Amino acid sequence: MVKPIWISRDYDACSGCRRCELACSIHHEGWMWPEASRVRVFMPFPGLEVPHLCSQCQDYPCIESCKFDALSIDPDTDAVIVDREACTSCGLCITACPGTVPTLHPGDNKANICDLCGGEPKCVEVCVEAGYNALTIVHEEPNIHRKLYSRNPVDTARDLAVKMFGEKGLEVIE
Amino acid sequence: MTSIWIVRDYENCSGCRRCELACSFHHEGWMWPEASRVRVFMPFPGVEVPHLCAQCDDYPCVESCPVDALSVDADTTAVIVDRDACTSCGACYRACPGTVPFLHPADNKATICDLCGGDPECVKVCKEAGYNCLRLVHEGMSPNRKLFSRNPIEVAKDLAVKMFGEKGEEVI
Amino acid sequence: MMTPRGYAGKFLDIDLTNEKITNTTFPEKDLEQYFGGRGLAAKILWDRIGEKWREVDPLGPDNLFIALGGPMTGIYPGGRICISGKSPVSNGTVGSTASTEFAHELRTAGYDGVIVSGRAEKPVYIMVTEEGGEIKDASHLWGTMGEETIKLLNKEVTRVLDSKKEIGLWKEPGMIYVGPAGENMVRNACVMTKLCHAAGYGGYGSLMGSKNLKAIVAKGRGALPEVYAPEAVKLLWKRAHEHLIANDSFRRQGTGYGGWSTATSYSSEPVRNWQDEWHDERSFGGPMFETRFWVKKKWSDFNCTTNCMKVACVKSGKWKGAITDNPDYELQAYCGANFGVFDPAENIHLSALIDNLGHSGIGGANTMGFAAELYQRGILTEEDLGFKLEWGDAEAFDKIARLIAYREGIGDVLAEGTYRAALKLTEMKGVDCMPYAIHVKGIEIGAHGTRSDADFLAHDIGYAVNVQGGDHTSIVRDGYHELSGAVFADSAVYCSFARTPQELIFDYAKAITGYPLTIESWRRENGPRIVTLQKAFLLLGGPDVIWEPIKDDDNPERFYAPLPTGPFKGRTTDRKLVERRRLAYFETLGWDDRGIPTKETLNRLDLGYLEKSMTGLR
Amino acid sequence: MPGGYAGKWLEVDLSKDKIEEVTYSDKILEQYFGGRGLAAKIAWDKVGDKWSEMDPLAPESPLMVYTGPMTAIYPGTRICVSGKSPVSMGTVGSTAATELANEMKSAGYDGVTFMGKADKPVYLLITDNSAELVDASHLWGLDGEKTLIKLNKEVTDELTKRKPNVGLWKDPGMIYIGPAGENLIRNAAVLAKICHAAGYGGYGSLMGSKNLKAVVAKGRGTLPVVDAPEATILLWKKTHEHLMARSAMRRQGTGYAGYAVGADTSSEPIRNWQEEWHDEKSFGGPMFETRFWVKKKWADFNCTTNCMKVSCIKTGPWKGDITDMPDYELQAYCGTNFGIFDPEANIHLSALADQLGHSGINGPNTAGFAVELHQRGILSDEDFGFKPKWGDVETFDKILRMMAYREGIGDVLAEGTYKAAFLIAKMKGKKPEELLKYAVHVKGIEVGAHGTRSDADYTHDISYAASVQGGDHTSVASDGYNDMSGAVFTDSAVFCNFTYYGVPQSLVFDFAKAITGFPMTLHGWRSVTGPRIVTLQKALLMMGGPGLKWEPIKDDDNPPRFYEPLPSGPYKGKTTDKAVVDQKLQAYFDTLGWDNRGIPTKETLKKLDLAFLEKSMAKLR
Repeated sequence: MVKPIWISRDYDACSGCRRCELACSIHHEGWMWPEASRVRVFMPFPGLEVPHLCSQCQDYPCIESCKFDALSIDPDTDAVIVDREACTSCGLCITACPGTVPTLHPGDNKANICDLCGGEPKCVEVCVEAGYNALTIVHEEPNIHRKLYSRNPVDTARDLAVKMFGEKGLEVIE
Repeated sequence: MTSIWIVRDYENCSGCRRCELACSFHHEGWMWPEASRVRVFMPFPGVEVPHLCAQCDDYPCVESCPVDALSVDADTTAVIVDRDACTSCGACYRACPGTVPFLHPADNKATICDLCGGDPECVKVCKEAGYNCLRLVHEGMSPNRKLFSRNPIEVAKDLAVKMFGEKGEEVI
Repeated sequence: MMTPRGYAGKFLDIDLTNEKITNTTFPEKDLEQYFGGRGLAAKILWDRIGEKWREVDPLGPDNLFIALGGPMTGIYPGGRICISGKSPVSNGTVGSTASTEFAHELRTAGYDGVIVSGRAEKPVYIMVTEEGGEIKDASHLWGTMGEETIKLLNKEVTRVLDSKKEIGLWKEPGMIYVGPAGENMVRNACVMTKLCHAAGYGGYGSLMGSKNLKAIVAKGRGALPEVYAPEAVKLLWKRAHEHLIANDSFRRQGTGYGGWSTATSYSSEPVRNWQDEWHDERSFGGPMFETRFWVKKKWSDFNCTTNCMKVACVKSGKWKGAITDNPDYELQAYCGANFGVFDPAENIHLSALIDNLGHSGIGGANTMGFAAELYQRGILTEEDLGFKLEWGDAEAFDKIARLIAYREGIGDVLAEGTYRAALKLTEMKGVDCMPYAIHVKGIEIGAHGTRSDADFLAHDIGYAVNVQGGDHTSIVRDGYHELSGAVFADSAVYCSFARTPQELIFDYAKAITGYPLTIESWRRENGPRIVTLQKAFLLLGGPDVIWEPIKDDDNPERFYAPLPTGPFKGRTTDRKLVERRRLAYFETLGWDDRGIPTKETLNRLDLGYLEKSMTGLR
Repeated sequence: MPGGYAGKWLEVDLSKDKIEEVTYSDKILEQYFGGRGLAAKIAWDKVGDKWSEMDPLAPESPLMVYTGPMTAIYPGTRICVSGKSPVSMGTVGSTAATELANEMKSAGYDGVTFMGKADKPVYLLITDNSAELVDASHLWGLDGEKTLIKLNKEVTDELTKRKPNVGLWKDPGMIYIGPAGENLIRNAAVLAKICHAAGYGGYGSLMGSKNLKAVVAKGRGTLPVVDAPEATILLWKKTHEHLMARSAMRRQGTGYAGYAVGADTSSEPIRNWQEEWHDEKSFGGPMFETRFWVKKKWADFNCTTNCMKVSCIKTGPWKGDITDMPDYELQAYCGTNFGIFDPEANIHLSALADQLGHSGINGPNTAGFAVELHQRGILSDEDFGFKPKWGDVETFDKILRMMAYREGIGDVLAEGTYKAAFLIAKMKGKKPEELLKYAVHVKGIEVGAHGTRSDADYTHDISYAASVQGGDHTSVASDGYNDMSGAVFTDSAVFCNFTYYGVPQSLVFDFAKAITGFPMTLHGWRSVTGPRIVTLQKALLMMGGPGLKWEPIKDDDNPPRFYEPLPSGPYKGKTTDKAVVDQKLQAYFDTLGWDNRGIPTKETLKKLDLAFLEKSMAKLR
């Protein structure tokens, strides 16, 4: 049985290779499609690479916000599942998400959220395989910290910038 | 067996020093940090530097030994100490650009990493713990190795600046 | 005497007054009964001070400063040193432990511990090598902050060692030291190690300061002590590490994710001197520390793969250059939420500052929060302080920390610790300050509240009946289960975060020592013996404070006020439950209904030597 | 449309502010692929026989920014910039790693051809199936870092404004120029990602001449559909396995080479190639790594080689300087070539060259050349306005700035090493030869940081001498057959050659076949496609002009310095063998079906379907 899982992110370790996006889109779309990937690596300044994906907030504000019950929680993995038929592309889930993680799919314009590939996330597979371990799987009960990873990736990059570049980091993102 | 070498990725060292324990288990049969062929220097908290033989391509230690107590292992390219021949004169550690060899706390003989014959225990425990600070690579000799044979305090000074920025210049 | 397995076999006995250094040993029976660390220190204290306890000033030359390893130190993952002596804050004893390379360096130098008596004329430090101990001048170190102390001592000692014997490169020594707070005998100051590790509870920093002892450094080159069953220990060592390595959330988050979640989820974090225990400040979440400040995410002490530590460094802005660990949850709470400070950089700075001053990030910060509440209530004024001490003002807390460490102005009063400062300020101001003093038996309470009853650590009698007062690392449950926990870990001396199944730990202990010990025997005999001895000391107390049975075996008053906010709003600690469980606790340990050990218990635990003192109290 | 192509190209007339979509026939694509090959063909189509008369910096000079069919799908995303080179007068397929390439493809375009000149600074913004010119006056004059920071924000904000409801817009990809390009420094680079450059060819000045500050793209579509998707996905996985196994590259990048190439293979430029050996341990990889590398595995889109490492100076006067590693080329050219062996100074000068928009190879080559002229007494302190010294950071900091802003002697040096030699000779009343012996270039293109004298590096005898891209170390000639499936292929398929080496060539070609569906073979590339591209480039190079014509044979040679004996190190006394060069050059011509002066024969042109060149070549024969 699949247990609740979570994808841990170690921003410092991300190389920016974006194979996670390719693996994700190959799995979900059958082809390489970075913008349709459920994980997107933001890189507002070279060296600052921030994988951005659903962090499965304990209180799932996106699901709460959906007026059409198009979002639900996968009982096995804890992932947010999108019912693409029910989705009206209203964008409420996007606004409700503290990190603006969901996107409207560039193809069908439906809400696009990480579904953990049903328990074996492809992004993690390729990231671990490449020895980065920027994305790794954690088996643990939902916890309150997850919500804090749902954060605007540019804000995250601002913090990361200071850690990496010191004071210079304050200047590299406008 | 091809020539092997232990990569060191200083930032990844947690300072847990299991490498020392594993090394001394293997060579001494018991926990003995000071007899370990790898020693983790930590001149300032957070700045940890595993210090071990870097297998310089010109082996100055082997060259320096007046009694031929040191030799290069044909398989692994590790430096092997003939403890019977060693006179504890200290020529090897003085010749080493990083002062890596040291006199063993018990028999006072030159002590140098022998790569455990090809399967270094330090690497195993480091990897097992997910640090990957010490890793094994199979590759030919490189002049760069010699540059890892460096006084650990000097290494720590550089590392401190990378970690702490300007503050790093003050801490060691 | 035969060297018991797992022990280096000898202890250094140092009389600073007479500059006399001797080696000493203890009977095997003492070692089996008290193990090391917390237990053995208590026994040594009784043997050397005994019935004169009440008269001995903890900060006078008659007190002992004891730093002990235990049989498991360095061999079991998570090496620690245990500091003890008559506590300047509780007047009892505390087994106060800190992670430090000093512990195994001491043991590889051939010593299980150092017992320091008397008082040096001028500042000194003690250097321990295989050749024994040496008393060295520390005048040039006196007054230095922690960071500077480490740097100077590292260099100096390495040079001395090199001049004694050329071996190639000498690796740096292990050390424990005090900062300005300890030197100035700030009563709840810490014994520091490794920049940001502290033996905090008990106030042993001031004890070191009172002896003019700046530091003890050790460098050994021997193997760790031999053990009873080496092959078994090797296997258990591997097995133990497997458990630690599997502790993924500790390794990822340390305790540094606790500052937000403990408050938010459990509502048990000190906020503005415990006026609140709940907050939902996302700015204070773990990822905010991690992303911007954690420059090393897996950091550990000797022989530990738990990696609860993360090196944090502020790289920009006003507090640039502040370095500390995490901050771990306790300092996140006490130097953050407790000050109303919810900015990670400010929290890191205040934690690093208090560490550097050698003050306690829990105890000292508790006192600072206490002062801020007095300011809030108008009891302390801008005139008293010289500045405004508003919640959330990091600058102000920076100032008050320094005032206390250097005993300047009002700092001189606050330097007596929360309890004694409250007594004094009540007198000075004519207003009852005691309700705002969050301590138990003079020991400021760790950052885990009891009111929500949701915290994973502390409940009803957790602190109230604890022989180490507010010490959150040695929480009481029922007088039985916890005795194989902290009481054991502090006596075997290893880190309680090196978490493995208790069965494994006891097998480990047996394989090291060869003693026929069991979990049950620790819960029924060794543990109760140590705790009962500590309780006796605590009851004897003095000279300035003597705790009143029952009345002082209680939580601070604030813990009975309803929580004002958050998901557990209105909830509080149940006084009736405390009373009932307190009695049950006494009973389990064989103490009378006022918590005084009975004669039968003393006999059963081989503590007959206490009978005379306890009779006087019954 | 064959697989791997988005299927349309943009043609932007900057003078008329006009943007059109164009397509190319399957035959053209099969024959020229993309990038370097296709750019040469389109350049010919646009200019043709008038090539010799056209000033590369004139409005009618085309500028190509092309991907290839393998771009972004094969690991190691890259863009290829080309056109008539302001330094060689031929064409160079100048590539740089940048997200622009994959973003452009996702937006539905394979490339852009720029014509004309904008009347004020602009940038091109490409979005899904659409493109527009945007005013860039506010960006003109900005250094690389600031350009990137501002553009990132500005474009993201604009896209969010246009389409706010899709969630967060991810940052766009871009190439841009710095002050050096704007001020038409002839060998200036086109930059990307603060430290990536399409350096060879001087296309930074070509962009500058068009008032084009940047090209920015953000696409939301898929990467182009391929001919055999399942095979492509399997090959993609397999290729990454090869890349991930390259542990030395992943660990050290090329940043360990500044010491090793000097010490070991003795082929590193030192003080303008007066030496090629040093044993300065201060300059070793670990010294960079321990103190400066803040990210040790850094990659571009779809790459696991991780040859890059982010370096940052944390203290001192250059605090805040950020660059990649520096990679070997800049370690050498902004380090040893200046007589500088201090990692921190090297990082600073590399970052400075990047920020100014210089090519970190070519610009510093010119700077080194200038300082040698001073050493030889040809240039004086007064010419510089200060006393230039080897090993002095200030010296080179100043010269790089003076060049980028065309100040003082910098205005002359801004013409690139070769042209500057003539200008200075004239200034000083000397014969050009007296200066050209210190000019280390081949056909106007300054030589990369790999010497030929020790013969111990990968560059040998005719590597540069015969190359249609002159001193370009990424596209060296070997025998006119094996090299055709190397850089000529990767620059046309457009992916990084660091993701090419270490992967079996058969795998790469299977990958190309699976993507495009072209019935291509390794042999076909070596004997037909590659030679077609190179022969076309050669023709354009020989047509040259205006005011510059390369002389066959005489200019198909190494710089004079490469025939001086090495003065130091393990290879002391060794030098490039002129007899071998002569002999291999003839063999090279022969293999490619060029005559003994290196001019393509009529038969060859016909065989390669290049008959359109016959008229121009006939004139040269």
